[in-house]
Amino acid sequence: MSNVIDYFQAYQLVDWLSFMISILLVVLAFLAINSKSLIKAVMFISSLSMLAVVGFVVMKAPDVAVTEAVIGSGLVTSLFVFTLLGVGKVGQK
Amino acid sequence: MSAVLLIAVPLLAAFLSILYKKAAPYLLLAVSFAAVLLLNYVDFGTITIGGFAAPYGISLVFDSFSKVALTVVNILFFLVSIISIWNYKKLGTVLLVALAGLNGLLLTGDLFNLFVFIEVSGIAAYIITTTNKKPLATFNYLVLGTVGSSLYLLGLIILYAMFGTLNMADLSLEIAGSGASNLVTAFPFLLMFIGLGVEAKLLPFNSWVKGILGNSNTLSGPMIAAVYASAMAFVFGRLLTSVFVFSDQLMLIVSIVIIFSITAGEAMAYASTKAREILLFSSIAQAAIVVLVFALGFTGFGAILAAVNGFSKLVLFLVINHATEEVGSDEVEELKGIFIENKLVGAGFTVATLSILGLPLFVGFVVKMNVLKSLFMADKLIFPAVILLASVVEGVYFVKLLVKLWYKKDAPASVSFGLPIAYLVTVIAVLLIIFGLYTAPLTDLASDLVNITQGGLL
Amino acid sequence: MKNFLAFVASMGLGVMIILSLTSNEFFPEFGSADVSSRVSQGYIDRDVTEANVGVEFGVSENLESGPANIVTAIVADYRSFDTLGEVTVLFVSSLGVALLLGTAVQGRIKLDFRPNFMLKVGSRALFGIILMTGVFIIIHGHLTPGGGFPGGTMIASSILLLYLADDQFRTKVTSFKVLESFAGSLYVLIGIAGLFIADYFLVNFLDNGVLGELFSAGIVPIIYVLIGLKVGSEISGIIDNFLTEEVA
Amino acid sequence: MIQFAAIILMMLGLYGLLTQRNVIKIIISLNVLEIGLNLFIISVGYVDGGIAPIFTGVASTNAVNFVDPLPQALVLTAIVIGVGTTALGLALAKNIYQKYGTFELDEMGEE
Repeated sequence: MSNVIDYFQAYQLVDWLSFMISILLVVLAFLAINSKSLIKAVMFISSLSMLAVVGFVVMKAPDVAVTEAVIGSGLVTSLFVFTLLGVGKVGQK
Repeated sequence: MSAVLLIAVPLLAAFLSILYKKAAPYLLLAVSFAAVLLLNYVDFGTITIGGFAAPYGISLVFDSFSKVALTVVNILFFLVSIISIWNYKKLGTVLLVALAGLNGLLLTGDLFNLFVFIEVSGIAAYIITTTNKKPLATFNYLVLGTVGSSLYLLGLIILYAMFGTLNMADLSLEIAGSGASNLVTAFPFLLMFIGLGVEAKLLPFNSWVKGILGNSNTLSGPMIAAVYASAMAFVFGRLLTSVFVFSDQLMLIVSIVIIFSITAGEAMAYASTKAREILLFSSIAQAAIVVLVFALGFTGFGAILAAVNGFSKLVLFLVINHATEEVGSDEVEELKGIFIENKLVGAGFTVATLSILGLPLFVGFVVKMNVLKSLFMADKLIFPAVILLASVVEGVYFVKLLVKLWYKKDAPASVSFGLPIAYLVTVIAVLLIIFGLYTAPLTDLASDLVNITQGGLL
Repeated sequence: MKNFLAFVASMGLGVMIILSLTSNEFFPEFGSADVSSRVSQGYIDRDVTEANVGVEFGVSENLESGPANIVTAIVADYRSFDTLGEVTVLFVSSLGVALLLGTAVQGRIKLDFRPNFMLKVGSRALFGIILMTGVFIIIHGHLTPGGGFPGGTMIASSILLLYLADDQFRTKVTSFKVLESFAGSLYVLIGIAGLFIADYFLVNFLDNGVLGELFSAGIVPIIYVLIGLKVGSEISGIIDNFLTEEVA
Repeated sequence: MIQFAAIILMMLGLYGLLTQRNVIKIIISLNVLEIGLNLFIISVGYVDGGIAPIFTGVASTNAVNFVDPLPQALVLTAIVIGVGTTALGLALAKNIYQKYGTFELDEMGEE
């Protein structure tokens, strides 16, 4: 047990950040996959992708972060929303 | 001529063809015909792209193996396009991209570049299969294909993390030089094998095949079953002979997957009553046999088997899909007697089936005979047993199919095959017989390929 | 129950992967990757074709590859062929979307709200700003994070803004086609030109300049501009196809 | 830590693919899988205390402890390819909806 405590005491701010990101990533992914409403799932995947951007920045990959923010989070989400708009599913279930 | 033009020119043509859509089919035919013609003038060797040498930049490898592969795939591609493009003119640009992607698959010597080309040709394939008008089947294919390529990418990244390189030749050197046990590399290799297995129709990763080929038309059927399947077989051959090093445990898993694919494919083909399904299940088994031959180390015969299967399947799928389109059903009972009025096409179809079966007098026999002989000599008795058993089952259902297609009672289904199909089928059948009788060039080629690939990539 | 089993199975697989990676002595632990033993060191030192002379920002001149951004150097120079393939993927998928969703008579999807005056004016103003940002990102792709792909997508998103703010708006699709075709063909043609000038496909045949300056890196900024234009027009095409439907 | 989360994310995507019976949700699962894969690829190149791979006034020579730039370049490619497949998948989903009137695989009847 003391091992575990030592392990966490050695954590610095960035480590805590990455720890939080990891937990949130898994939770958001679970929500995105299991939510019943399609539009909510789309919003969850959008925030998952935004969180992944933070992960990329923490891992010192600014190029990937910019690309994922614009393409993964922005464009993909809008394509999902347009698909749902096109079949009139937004706002329902 | 540099081999990179085989990729660059189709791409250029594809980009230009969207300006004037009507020209796309003609551009496609011109480019693919030029590719077939100019293949003989391509210089052997490693082509460095951007001037950065092998492990750093991307390199393309043009050796005898890729030459055979490119020749087979380009000829098949040209034949399929010239016969089937006229009903699907909209797809001209997509087919140009597919040609570039397939040539890239066969040429590249870089693992990540291979992933890019898998995606290029894969997305082109998804679009080609949308002509089946079964969006659900295409969607299934897309999901499975994407998962497969993701697994391949995962495996390749683990390899990169371990050995720090993406080049195939460099990677196999690094693996050999690092003293890593086969167990260490087993996991990434397994991931890559599964990823490619999705595209190469290996069970249990191939649930897309039924939806795609079971509803195929004269373009998508031959394109996926003949062109893409033989291209993937050659890619497998390249990776299995020059990159993958299988440990005993991994070999066991791989063999089980392959043998499972063969037996399940043959069993389902035996049980099926639809002509297209018989062909597709049998093509699953055929693909698995080709992969097995490569995995056992017979590069030369594997390549020839893949080539022969490609041509035979082109004939089978073309004929059956054309007949299905005219009759409106692919139940064997409805197709009874279609060859009575088309004796020439029927003869060609029969020759192609018998060649796949591996009967004497046909090309398939030469390859199967040699593989079996080498296997018996290597004391690996389980594999020849499986291959022979598969051939027997194949014999039963193919002969049943042939009898029904030739059989006449009162009103045979009437199908008129156009002149191009009849002509093509006849030529391929004649070639299958000629090379079946005159086997020297094939065995020479096979030993040639073995020599090349034993030294690894150029 | 079936879901739970699938969950347990996939999590078990995940744990298996983690265990097999951590027990693998060749797989570096997270954070301890040894860059110097990988090919990447060559991209950092710029010593693939030339001797290692050291790289210094703002000083080094005419290195084998000019971009100050190492990722750009890989994407648009060392492994430019991958990027060509990647542009092709986007190209063919935009073609596929057009084939699947394109119909003879097209009209806009009906939105539930009517855009008011402020929204229209505001979006016109924002359109310019986003467009400029996109262009800036593309042009500075070899110096700062970003480049052709995010920049091109930003250009497309500025057009998307016009779509959302004005329900009468439809782009001239044909002009996009011309732009797309032009940019793609030019990319391949630059590659083929390299084949004739220096015997290598996609070789960097222009002067590389001083590391870190705006006018440096040879053909890399040109390629990034082409990629940006192509990606922008392709994604605009995709968005256009998603936002139109058949008019009865 | 993020590396393990990335693997778990991939497996969650796989779980979604196995259990979801809705076309849109399947594409979402595919996206989760791709995000996890991208995070994993980047994590493979991370170096503790490393610097983002760009020559700047601060990190000005090649002696600086940069993180591995190659995985980042690969992810850039992978992201764009992912968008391509997602767009195509969504277009297919729209076609499926037009044909069957639903996104649920179980409600489509035959096939």
